[in-house]
Amino acid sequence: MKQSNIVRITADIMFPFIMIFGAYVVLHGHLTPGGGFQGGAVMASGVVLLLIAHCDKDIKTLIPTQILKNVETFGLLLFGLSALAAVILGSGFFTNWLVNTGLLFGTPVEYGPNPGYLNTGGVIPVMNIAVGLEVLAALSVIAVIMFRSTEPDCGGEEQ
Amino acid sequence: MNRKNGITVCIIAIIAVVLIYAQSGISFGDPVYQDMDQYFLLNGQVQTGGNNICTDVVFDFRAFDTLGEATVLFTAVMGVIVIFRRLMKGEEYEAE
Amino acid sequence: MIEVLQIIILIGLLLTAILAVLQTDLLHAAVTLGAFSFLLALEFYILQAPDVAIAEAGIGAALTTAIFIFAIRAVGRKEVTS
Amino acid sequence: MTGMDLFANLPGLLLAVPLIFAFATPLIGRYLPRARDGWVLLGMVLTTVIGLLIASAVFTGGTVAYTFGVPDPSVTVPPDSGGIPVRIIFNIDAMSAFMVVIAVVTGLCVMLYSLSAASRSSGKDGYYTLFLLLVAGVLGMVCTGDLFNFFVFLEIASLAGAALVAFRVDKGIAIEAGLKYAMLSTIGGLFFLLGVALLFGQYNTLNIAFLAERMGTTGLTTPDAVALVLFVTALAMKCGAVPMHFWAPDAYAMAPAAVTAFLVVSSQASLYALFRICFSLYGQTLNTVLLGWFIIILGLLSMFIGVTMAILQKDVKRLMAYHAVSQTGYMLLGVGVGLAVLSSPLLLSNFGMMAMEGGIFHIMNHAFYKGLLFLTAGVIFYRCGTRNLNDLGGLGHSMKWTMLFFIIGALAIAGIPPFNGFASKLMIYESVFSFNPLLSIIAMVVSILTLASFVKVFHSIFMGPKRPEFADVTEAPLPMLFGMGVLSILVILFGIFPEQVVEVMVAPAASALADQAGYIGSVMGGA
Repeated sequence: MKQSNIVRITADIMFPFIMIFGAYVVLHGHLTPGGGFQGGAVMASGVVLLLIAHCDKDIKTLIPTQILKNVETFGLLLFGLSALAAVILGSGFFTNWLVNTGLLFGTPVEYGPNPGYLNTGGVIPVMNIAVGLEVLAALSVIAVIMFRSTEPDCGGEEQ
Repeated sequence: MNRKNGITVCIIAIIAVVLIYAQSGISFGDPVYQDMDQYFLLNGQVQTGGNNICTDVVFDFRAFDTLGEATVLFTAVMGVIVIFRRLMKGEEYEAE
Repeated sequence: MIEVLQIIILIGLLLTAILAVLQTDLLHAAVTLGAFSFLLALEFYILQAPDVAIAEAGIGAALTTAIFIFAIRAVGRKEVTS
Repeated sequence: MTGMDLFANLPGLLLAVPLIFAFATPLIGRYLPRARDGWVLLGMVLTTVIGLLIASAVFTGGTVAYTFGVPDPSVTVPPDSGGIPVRIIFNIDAMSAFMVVIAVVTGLCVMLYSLSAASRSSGKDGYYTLFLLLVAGVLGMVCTGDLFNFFVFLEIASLAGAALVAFRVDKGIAIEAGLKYAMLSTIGGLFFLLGVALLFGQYNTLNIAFLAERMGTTGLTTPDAVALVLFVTALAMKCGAVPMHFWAPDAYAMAPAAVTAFLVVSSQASLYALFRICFSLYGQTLNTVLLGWFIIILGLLSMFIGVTMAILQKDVKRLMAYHAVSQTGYMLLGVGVGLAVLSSPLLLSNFGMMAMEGGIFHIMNHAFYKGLLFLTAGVIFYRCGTRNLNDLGGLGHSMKWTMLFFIIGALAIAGIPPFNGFASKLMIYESVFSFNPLLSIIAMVVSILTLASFVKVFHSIFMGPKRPEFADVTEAPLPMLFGMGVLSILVILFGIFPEQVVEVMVAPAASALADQAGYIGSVMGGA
């Protein structure tokens, strides 16, 4: 099932834009609509677009499953440990320990409309990035595994 | 086959009617109680520092649920890896 | 104006949902389901839930359709009724 | 609060530890495969220790309410919120602590057993990860005081359970059973979510205690009633009560034996949630007599149909699965009687509390002896490669310990003294007899049928001459024997000292379940 050149080139051109839009949604999760889940899903749809456009064996070197799995684990551990860090710092599990400290993401915010400052939100942006990585990798892994194991001619090959 | 389909349609119709009847008891867009929503709207921005109240709720007030949802996704991935492991690797596999 | 748009979208939702069930070609059914998700994302956007709309567009319209298509590639396009 | 205070954060750590160990397991399995077994065992042991610490704190000091995401987790209601809880709260009362004890003890035994049982199969990283996730899901389900949070953990437990049921992928039928379990779980989960949505739309809160309080002031509305129907349907489906039990034999029979032993606990977590919703959420708002009778009838049907189907089975694990359905009926019967007389303090103190204690005690006993039985069935399959009763025979010569453990489990499930099944069944018979003698007689008849069925199984597996095809069958490996041994010691101990167990754990659990005002008070402050 090989796609035509038009599909392949369009997918190649679209891919960076999709990834950048997804990264934007993740990074601005605490300011604009969206967040880790949504941005991660958008980025994963970019990966799936590549997968569909390049229905051949090259894709194996392009999207290595093991790296995606490691990214997924890293995202989840970042999420869990940033929540656990609050316990180590002497407060409750999942406390927002970075907010209003003046450190990274720690600028205090006034109530009411404001232009939106990136350096706010405490652990919310950290968790957004963690979930973004996790969702990107998890949905891509599911798609890649299903893609490879349903491929009529190359099912059952080395991973 | 046709009779089975008929029964299925009847059951779905009954469930649908019951659910529509149930939710007609709740007024849309005008809830009786809205104190928790008001709390989020008034305090969310200052307490968590995020302008997007939805994200404040999802990643601060109910962050534990979000960890749970991320875990659901992780579970799905592990399930897919486990179930497709034979198709992926073709390795010999012994039971239990 | 927004009501008219909403009515059109809701009718479209109903139509795509019924079509997705009635199709015997599984590929057509999967694509119809993708269209359903896209309309649902629009509806969420009109109801002022952009967060949900982005998630629905990403997961429902793109990823689920892709995974359905992978599965259909393995099992064949035609629904088998016994 | 300054400095690290682990003891105040135990309920959070109870979930954090298995989740983080599970997240890291694939990484460790990939890059340090030798350390993997030790890693997952360490995770399970830590979880067990934390769970037992929490349980002892609850049984000695009363309900623990833990709020996520605030500097001081014991503050459930923010002072500036006007008296409403806004965050996720774990509300661990004696009943939850009781379930935590069951989950961690069974989980540890099953994990020990798995270390050798899974040694021959591929995909071990996935197996251990999913197992830890299943444990975390069950622990979350029994600890949480928040309806949506419960749904999230229900999903985790369901998905992990479905993947583990389908674990033996070389058999197509395992995939089918896993798919069936996943479908049923998804339908149940969505029913539950619809019910949560109906309640949230009206009361604008997800906390069970606060929902109960608001529902008490408003009275039962139509959406509340529909939500109750949805909850009861979903949870009865998940715990395998009879009209919706059809997934249980397939799933229990096809899963690896260790997983089956824990799936029983997972089903019981759904049973716990059913009781929690009937008592703590709807308790005073509803006519509990009707609901109580409904649960009693569910229980009777489960008992009777489960045991009659079990007698016909040829597959050891399928047979045991039908017995699991049948034993769930006893729990439903006991607690259902308690629910039916909940509004009458006189009847409640006469026999209602005792019925509830019997039903709740039976949850723990069932988890231990049924886990033990499934593990022995797993050993037999591990050594002989078949589970068909007609092909087995004469194993008593070569597997003496396994035979002993099987006898202990079988006598306990049939309710023979001095094993733990007798203790809880006696409580159920006595109290249900004062409620309605007929119910008690049916329960006894089911027990006799159970005994008959297990005599048959015992005879065809262990008795008879030594068969040539099983000539080189030897005793099970040591970790497996150890896991089974711990469970059988518990079965015997609980049978010899039932009063002490009832006094320390079961009676507080039953009174915590019946005491809706106390449950609300532990979150909302005051009583």
